[in-house]
Amino acid sequence: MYSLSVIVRTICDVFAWFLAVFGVYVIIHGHLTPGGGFQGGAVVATLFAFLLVAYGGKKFIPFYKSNLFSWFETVGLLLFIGTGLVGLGTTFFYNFLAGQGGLFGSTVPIGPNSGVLNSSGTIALMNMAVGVEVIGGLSLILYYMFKGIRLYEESGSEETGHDR
Amino acid sequence: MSWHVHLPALVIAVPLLGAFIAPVASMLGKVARNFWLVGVSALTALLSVLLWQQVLTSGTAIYVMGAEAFNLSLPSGMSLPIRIILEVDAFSAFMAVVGSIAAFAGALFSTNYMERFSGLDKFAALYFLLTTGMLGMVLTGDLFNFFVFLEIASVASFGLVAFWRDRPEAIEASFKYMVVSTIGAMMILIAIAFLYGRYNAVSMAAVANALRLGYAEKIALVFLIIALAMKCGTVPMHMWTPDAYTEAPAGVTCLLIAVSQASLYGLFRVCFSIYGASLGSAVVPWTIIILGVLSMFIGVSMAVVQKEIKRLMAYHSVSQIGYMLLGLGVGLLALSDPQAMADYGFTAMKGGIYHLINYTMYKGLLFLTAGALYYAAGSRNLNDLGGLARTMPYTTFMFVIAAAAIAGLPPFNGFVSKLLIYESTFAVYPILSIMALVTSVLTLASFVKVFQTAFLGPAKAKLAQVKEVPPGMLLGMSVLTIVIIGLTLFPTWSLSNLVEPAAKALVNQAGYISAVIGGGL
Amino acid sequence: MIGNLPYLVVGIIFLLGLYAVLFEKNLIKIAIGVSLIEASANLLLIVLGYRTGGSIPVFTLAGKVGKMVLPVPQALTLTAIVIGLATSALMLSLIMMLYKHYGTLDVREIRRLRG
Amino acid sequence: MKRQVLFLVALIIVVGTLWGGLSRIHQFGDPGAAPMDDYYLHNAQAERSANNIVTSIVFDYRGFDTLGEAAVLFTAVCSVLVVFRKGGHN
Amino acid sequence: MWTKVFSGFGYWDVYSWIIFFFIASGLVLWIRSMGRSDYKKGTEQDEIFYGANAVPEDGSEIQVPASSAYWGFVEALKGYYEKLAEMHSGLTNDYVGYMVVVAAVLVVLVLL
Repeated sequence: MYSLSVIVRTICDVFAWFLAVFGVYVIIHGHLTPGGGFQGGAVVATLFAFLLVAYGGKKFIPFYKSNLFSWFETVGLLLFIGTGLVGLGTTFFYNFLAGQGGLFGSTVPIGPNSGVLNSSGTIALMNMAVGVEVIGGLSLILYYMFKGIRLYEESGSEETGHDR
Repeated sequence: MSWHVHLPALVIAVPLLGAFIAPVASMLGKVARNFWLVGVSALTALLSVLLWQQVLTSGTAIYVMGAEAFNLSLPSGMSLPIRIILEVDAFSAFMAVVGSIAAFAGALFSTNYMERFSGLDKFAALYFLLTTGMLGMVLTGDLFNFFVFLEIASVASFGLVAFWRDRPEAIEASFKYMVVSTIGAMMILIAIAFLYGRYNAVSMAAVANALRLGYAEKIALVFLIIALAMKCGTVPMHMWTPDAYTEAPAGVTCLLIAVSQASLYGLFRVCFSIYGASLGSAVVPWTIIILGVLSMFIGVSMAVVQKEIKRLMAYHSVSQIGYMLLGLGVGLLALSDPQAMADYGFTAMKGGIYHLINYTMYKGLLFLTAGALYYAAGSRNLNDLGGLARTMPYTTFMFVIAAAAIAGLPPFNGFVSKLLIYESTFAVYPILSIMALVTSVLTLASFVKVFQTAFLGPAKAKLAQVKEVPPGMLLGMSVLTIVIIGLTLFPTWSLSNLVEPAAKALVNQAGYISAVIGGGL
Repeated sequence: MIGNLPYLVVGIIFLLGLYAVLFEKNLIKIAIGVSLIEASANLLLIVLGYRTGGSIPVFTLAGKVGKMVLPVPQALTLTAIVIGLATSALMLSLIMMLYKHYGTLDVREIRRLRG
Repeated sequence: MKRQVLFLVALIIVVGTLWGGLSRIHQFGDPGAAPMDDYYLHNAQAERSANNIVTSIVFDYRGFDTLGEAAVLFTAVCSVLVVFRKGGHN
Repeated sequence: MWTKVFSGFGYWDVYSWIIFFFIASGLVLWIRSMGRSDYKKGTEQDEIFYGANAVPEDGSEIQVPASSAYWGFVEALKGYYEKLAEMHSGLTNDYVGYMVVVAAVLVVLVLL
């Protein structure tokens, strides 16, 4: 894939930031507005598809740090299951923060309200964990599937398996 | 509140945590990765055995995810559970023990078997995820949660079947398995949507409590039965089985066996616990029996003509699935009248469930020995092998034990379960047990062929430098061998402690429902 | 009957997907068929949860709250969509590898495993 | 070719019966009594103080499903990395 | 007896089988010990008799390959195996198609 024209790249430069900010907004407000970790993570991950299409592989692959994003994925998953395991004092996945005051602990008035960001306990925490994980996972899938296209030019690998 | 009440959650959470940490542990080097792979599998097996003991002593264990108390299945003023409930009766605990033992043996085997491959950090993660999916399938009491764990197991097995991605056959087998299995999973999801739309519940016990057999329920039943029978490789939906079992690495194949047993568990959980008494007519039991007989005969007759060792064994796994379908189908046929259940039904179910653990053990051992042959001799084609009994004595010994067990030769455990199935199905229809006997004879014939061509015969010049396989693989095989010999020498103990509680729990639909609906605080 | 039009749409999407899987010879078209079946299952879940005149089950800045649609099918569908995404990504990767190995996308050519 | 005809007939039978079953679940737009969903709609905000009922179901009441879902995504990523991995020993 | 597995019609007892096995093997060894004892290693007595021909070095010439084992069985059931072979065509469409066929049959049976 080659990079597209300067118009496309300029528009990509401008809108990439909007994409990122919007995705992070969707992740953080997951317990208040429609959306959540998966949706926001997917929005942020489209940013990489955006860059890949606009700039082409030659510029994108050096820019992309795959180790960093596999760390994103692992850290998100560990935060997610860790939040569940902390609840083991009561039960697995017990929401030990909701309504306790403190972090994400404030309560909301019943019925329609304007929303309190610091509410809903572990739900917001898990939203962020899943968002981080989805950012890492989907962008890794994009990156490796793009690199998979290049496998056609390369020769087969030198792995032998069990042949003697 | 002791920590034992958390066992159902821990059995699933430990391998999942192991999967998430596996890429990190692999950065510390080869030894750390192998230690992590074996250690977490051993811990999972230990937890499963503890869970099984707890269930045997204190009845069906339920665990409500995220509630204020682990057994608060119904919140105040509700008649339906609103949270995901893990419901572990004796059958689930039995399946968890069987699967985790197979997973432990496969992990031990893979430490040496996989060392010629790259990307082993991903292998460890996928292996743990496959274990997690299997254990979640057998432990959960929630229909949609069952679907999620089925998908975890399926996607992990796609990745593992395609692990040697330089072989075109591996990618092809993985793709075919993926297409069939994804469509089956979507049929399960549509059936779950039917049941949810009818009863506004996705908990198995709640659905079973409210179920009245109507048109929509019949469609859901058919979709569930077809998809789960496909997942455990029943003729004529078995075509993916030889491909996937042949192309997967041997340690993974040993675990795929247990995963197919988990699908079988789902099939009988649906038939016995969810529909159960309201199943009404004898159409579904007879369908399961006929599918079982077809699987037995067509699977074994395809196996006789194979000349690739793992493919031959894969067709045998198709035919062995038929025995369990036959035994448990006869039990399902006798479910409605207590007299028939007392006469032959319960014996048939005992035979089927006992054959389930026997099958998992010796078939896993057979696939491990096939992998050992492949590792040592570098070929899976029986025409190229020969005279290996001189150079690989331990592998030969374990292969002989496993082959005798699968062929139903006394005194091995396969004979006991097959005996129970023969004599109970003879009471229903003599032709059924005659088919089972013929299948057993053909099984013995094909394994005599494998033994003669691979292990006996004159030494070949091409295989002169073949050595016995490394100790890790021998340990992995010997775990299953020890289990087989134990089941052989103590059939009474295993029948009364392992099998009979599982069979009783399977026929006891009211107990399964009341553990969630009637129970709680 | 016309009130049940969404169910009809679910059935049509399921039919199209299963037809593509059964009778198309191109791997990409088979993958499209599998995705169509997933879409029909998700649509069925969503359709089952609809209440006439219901609003979304979110309280933030909601006006006067009348009826709300059932929330559980939306949660289940969210899970099912992510699972479908995962399987689609893996299936397309496998198709790429198959094309690399076999040099074709025709199912009739990709049958080394048979008998 | 006769196999294709068999498949076509089977496909028509399956989808036809599926249509019949779909219209028998319940009338569109009228789920009737939905105790489980009404419990969420009435109590979730008070119990978990989250305005978005769907998110409170996804991450709290059915959080275990979401863990499995994240595991499926992780599994798919691992599988894609396995399929496209570089060769050679490590 | 706690060692017996009752199957409704008869029973299975592994320990009596093992005892009988040892008795039978003892008998076999006793009969074998009454055979001729003038066997000497290294003489022509332990050479392979290969139809008065020279025994080839590599064993792969004299071993029956696995693909020709049970040739008569397969030949006798030729029609059956041809049907099975054309049923196991590696087509992905058929893999799904048989599932749909079984689903259709079972739907018709259950709904009737």
